[in-house]
Amino acid sequence: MIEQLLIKGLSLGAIYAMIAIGFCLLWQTSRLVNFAEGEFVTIPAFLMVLFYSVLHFPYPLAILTAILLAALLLGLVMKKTLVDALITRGNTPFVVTTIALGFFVRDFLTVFATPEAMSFPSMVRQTPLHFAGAVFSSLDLWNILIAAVVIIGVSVFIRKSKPGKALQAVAQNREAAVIMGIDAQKMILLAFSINAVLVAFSAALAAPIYMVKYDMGNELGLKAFYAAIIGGFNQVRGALLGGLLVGLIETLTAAYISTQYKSGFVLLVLIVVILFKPEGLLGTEEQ
Amino acid sequence: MKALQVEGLKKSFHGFPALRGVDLYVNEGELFGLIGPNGSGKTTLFNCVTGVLRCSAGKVAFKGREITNSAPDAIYRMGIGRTFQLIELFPNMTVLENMLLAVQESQGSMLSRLFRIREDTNERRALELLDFLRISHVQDELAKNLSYGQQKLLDFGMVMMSKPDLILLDEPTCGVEIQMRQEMMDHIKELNKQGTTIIVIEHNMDVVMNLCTRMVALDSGEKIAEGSPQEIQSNQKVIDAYFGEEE
Amino acid sequence: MRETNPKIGPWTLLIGWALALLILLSPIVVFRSQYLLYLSSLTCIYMIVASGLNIILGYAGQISLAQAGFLGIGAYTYALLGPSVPFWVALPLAGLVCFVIGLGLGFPSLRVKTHFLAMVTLGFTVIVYLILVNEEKWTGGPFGVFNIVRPRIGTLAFASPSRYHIIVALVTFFLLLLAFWALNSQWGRAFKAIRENEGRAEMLGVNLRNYKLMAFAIGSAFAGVGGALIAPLFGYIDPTMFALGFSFQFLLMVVVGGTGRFEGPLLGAMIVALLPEFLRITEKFFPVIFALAAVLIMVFMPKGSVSAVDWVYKRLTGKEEPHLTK
Amino acid sequence: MRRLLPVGVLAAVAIILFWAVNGFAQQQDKVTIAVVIEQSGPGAAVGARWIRGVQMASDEINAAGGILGKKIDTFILDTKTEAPVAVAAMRKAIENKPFVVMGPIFSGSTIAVMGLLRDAGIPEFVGSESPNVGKQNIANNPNTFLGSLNVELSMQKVAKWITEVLKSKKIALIWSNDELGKSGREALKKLLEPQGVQFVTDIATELGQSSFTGELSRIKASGADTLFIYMHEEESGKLLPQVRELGLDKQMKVVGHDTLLTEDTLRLAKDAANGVMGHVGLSPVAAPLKPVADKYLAKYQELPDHNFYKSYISMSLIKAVVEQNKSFDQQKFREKLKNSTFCVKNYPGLLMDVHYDEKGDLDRESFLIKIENQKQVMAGILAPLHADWFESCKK
Repeated sequence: MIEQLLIKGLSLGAIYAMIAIGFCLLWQTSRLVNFAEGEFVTIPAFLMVLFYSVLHFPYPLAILTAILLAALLLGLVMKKTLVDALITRGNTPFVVTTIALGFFVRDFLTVFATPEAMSFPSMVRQTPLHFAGAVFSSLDLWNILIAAVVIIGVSVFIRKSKPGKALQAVAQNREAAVIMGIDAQKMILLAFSINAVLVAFSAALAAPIYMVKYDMGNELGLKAFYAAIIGGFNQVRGALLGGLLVGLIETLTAAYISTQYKSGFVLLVLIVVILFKPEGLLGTEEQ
Repeated sequence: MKALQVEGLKKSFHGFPALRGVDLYVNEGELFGLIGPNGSGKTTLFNCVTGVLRCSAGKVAFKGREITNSAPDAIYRMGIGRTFQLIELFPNMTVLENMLLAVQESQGSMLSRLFRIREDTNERRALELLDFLRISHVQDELAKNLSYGQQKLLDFGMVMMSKPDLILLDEPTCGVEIQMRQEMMDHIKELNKQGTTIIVIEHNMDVVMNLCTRMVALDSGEKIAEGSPQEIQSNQKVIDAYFGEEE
Repeated sequence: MRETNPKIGPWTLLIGWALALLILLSPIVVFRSQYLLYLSSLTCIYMIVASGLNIILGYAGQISLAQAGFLGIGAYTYALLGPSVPFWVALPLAGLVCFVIGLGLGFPSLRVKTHFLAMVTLGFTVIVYLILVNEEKWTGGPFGVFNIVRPRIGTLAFASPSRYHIIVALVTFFLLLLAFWALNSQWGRAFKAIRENEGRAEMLGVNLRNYKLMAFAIGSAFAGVGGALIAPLFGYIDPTMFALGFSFQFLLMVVVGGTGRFEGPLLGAMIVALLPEFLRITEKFFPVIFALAAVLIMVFMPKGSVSAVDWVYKRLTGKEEPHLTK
Repeated sequence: MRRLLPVGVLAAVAIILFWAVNGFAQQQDKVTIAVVIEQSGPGAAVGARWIRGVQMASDEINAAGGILGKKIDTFILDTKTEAPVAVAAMRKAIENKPFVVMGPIFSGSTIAVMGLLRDAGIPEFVGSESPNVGKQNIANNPNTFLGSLNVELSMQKVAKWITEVLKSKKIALIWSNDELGKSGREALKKLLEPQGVQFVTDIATELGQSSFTGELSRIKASGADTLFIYMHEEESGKLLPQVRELGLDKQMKVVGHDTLLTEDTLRLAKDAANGVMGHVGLSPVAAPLKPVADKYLAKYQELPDHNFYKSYISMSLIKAVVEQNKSFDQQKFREKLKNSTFCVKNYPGLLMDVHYDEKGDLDRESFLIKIENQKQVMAGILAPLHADWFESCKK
């Protein structure tokens, strides 16, 4: 039993991790926290349904278009509008604004799209796999795989590529980076775009399990947020760890401790971390 | 009895020492100067004395009473006020409010503050001070609308509000235009004559020289000289430290 | 723009508050419609809760997503004490309970800020919800509590919507007056100082711990009283009424109205509770419009929609509108 | 821009005030029926079907000359699936003096508003299946009438089926931790435990929950012979594929009630739903309900769910009662409905014989449904709980 719990927990955690890493990039570059991150997952999910189920694009094309469109919408448009308008006023106004933005997206989709949940096919055929007494779906391995690829891709991009290095520089010391002639604004835009791609991918992975619905983001966004905080806001690897942890915690709690207080248990862990190690398990202190 | 007594004060950030065991004392009613090149630890010393930073080691005593690592608000209420190198005001509160806030916490209990102890006396004093600093005409402006010089003066006025026995001034004249600078120095002298002990951090040598009676020079966290302005001026170490900085 | 902050004379204040009381009570005579009376009572309650949040967010500058949780605690305290305990005991008790819990919830605010604090308070609301749902033997679980009676003081019953609105209006008036008093006292100044520049405030002798905790406690207590008023208004409560979304709504109320302005949350509450009624044609779209408006207001009018009122005032009188709190 | 914005706000306010109009004109030659229902929020989907039921029925009735010659005139108010809004909407509805109110569906809203209607003396038909609705009704003077069997009554039938047909000994129960799931769970336990049926696992799930691995692993380990699912459509739709994935459907019988077998669930669960069995109060594949289902299908390109039938049948019932009374007196309406049986042979619109008791709860036939290639298939008919009540209709 434990094996499959672990695998399931990881495959969930992988999805959370991808979103959580998005959080971190935003925070590192812009010192902003996006409370609409959940809706940032919902939007590409709806786009996928639009392209695949309504406009009948071929599956891969639908996913691709959705991801690109998401990157444009949640990256460029977001940066040029809300971020530019609010970044000078610090984090709290942005938090409140994105909360409002979340409301807007949800209400908009209920009224103009549909209030009902829609199913969306997974990237791979779901065949049950048996391994050491554990039963799980090919989908789980696929989730872990994709997430791993994407995450590694992102971190390699950050470490090796020129813009990636610049991004890091901004993340570590904004002022210094700016003096070194790095365009912080460009980097923020870059971060938002990467974030958009990450959430779009996670949407593709989450859709088959979560179903595409206007409020699918609520849970995802929160869990990813827990993950980012638990793991450490200023460390990509922290977010990764956090994501996996949250996935495991909720699965194992449900199995062994309490189903009724499941979501409460994750929260307790979160609050303990916030109060006793605000920088997160792998995070580093910020001055 | 000494107004301020600092013994073997050490402070390091992430293992990097900013103060390496500084000893100094300030007499009652003295106008004391603290000089040294950038990064020599002057402001760090202020922060340790006012409780903003925890000292790694050493003792700080105010009028013989040990105050090492007490809370900033407690230390302020004991009667140590300070101004800041970079201005630290309450931008969206009016000048008068800024002034009144500086004194309210030193009077009455928290509960009594809820029941609005009458502030006429404070207000009168605030207005007097603003007059004395020649900024009473902007008393109802929001602090953020003041000019840099006016903000410096307000900062200075706030310190005087609660009649502290010891005032720490962090570069009071830095960034202030010349005639304003002269005014500032007159204010400081005036205040000192009224019997307040004052410690001034100053970069500008001539300012300290004509202000202070006794001073200490710091360099990279260590006391390198102590004495009258003349002694300091002629002290080789000090000269090196400053030239060293200029190179 | 060079803002100043003119003072308000005592007589203007007196008249102003008298007027406010009249306005709060007016629905009793103005509205025949039970429905509009109900809406007015609801608006008043929203005003209370939002004003509470405004003390925490707008004045002390600490974000809180716990209002829904406290609203729930207040409502359940009142509902579970039941008819056995007289109204004028149950009401303050609900407030007191939340005051104490609020003190506790204030402690995280001493360690963490902005999004961390948001998460802690959010967690609080979720956990309250879970307890309400799962501890069935005390709370009635998902079935909620039925037949919550409206107060009767002595032989006088306040059952009818108009009668009950009298109570709601009076309590609202009293609490707003209380908030006004506190915010204009030296506490209000200390709160604002903490919001503006925490470090400097501390170096001017402001005891951050006490003031932050007080801000949280008062704000939460307001939500608690609001809950105690809302329970008999509905006559029935269940946990879903106090879920997280409600906290966000109160946050938006304050922001849309005007953060850190006394009249802000009052305006915000009216917009949320009353506007949809007048926007009959767009009823279905109101949530969308409102959310969008909230975003736009955050971007274009950081001071909230009260700044529109200020603008009008300035156009009419040519003077700056005096702020209600110093 | 900053200059213009306040102007815009002012303009908006002006327009709003201009729109401020109250109340609906009430014509004499019409009978007003208020529909207070979930149009937005989590209940939007079921609410939409309820509205369709009302509209289809009233169109047909009006086409056939209305009730006692009066045309039905309906207006709809949204509860946003929030009890406070429901109360507000209901007060507004009451002010337009409707003859009957249809809705709401969610139990929280239902219980929150039923007191108002009782005081106003306006009868209502609700979609809620909560046993508490009946309990809140003043005994012997019910004002709120359910559109289908309440959970406790349904569970009586289900329990009978489980013990006598399925012969389950060990049941694993998974329910949504809200009014719906919990009332079902309690009813079921109360009925089955005395009969020596064991509840080996008893698992609560959250609304909107998506991953059930932890829960299902428990069930897998529990060695139950039957898995009883009592969750909302959406969650059931997410759960079933995961049930299949773990191979639970091979290991034990997967059964449920209403929500597990409706179109919404099937749409989400796809082929994972195949083989699931359960009890359904009102099913589009049941012979008496089929014709209406076809009409619905033609109109909306989908099969109706039980909420559609609840409102559709209730509307016909209103006609039936009024025509028996020959008057629109609401007190008489209540009296007539209480403790009486209405037969399809007299009122075809009812689709099935139905009986209301003194608590406003109804009793009627219901159905056993099996899911085969993602469609409901009739697996049997469950007789009413009180056969004697329906004698009159037989002859």
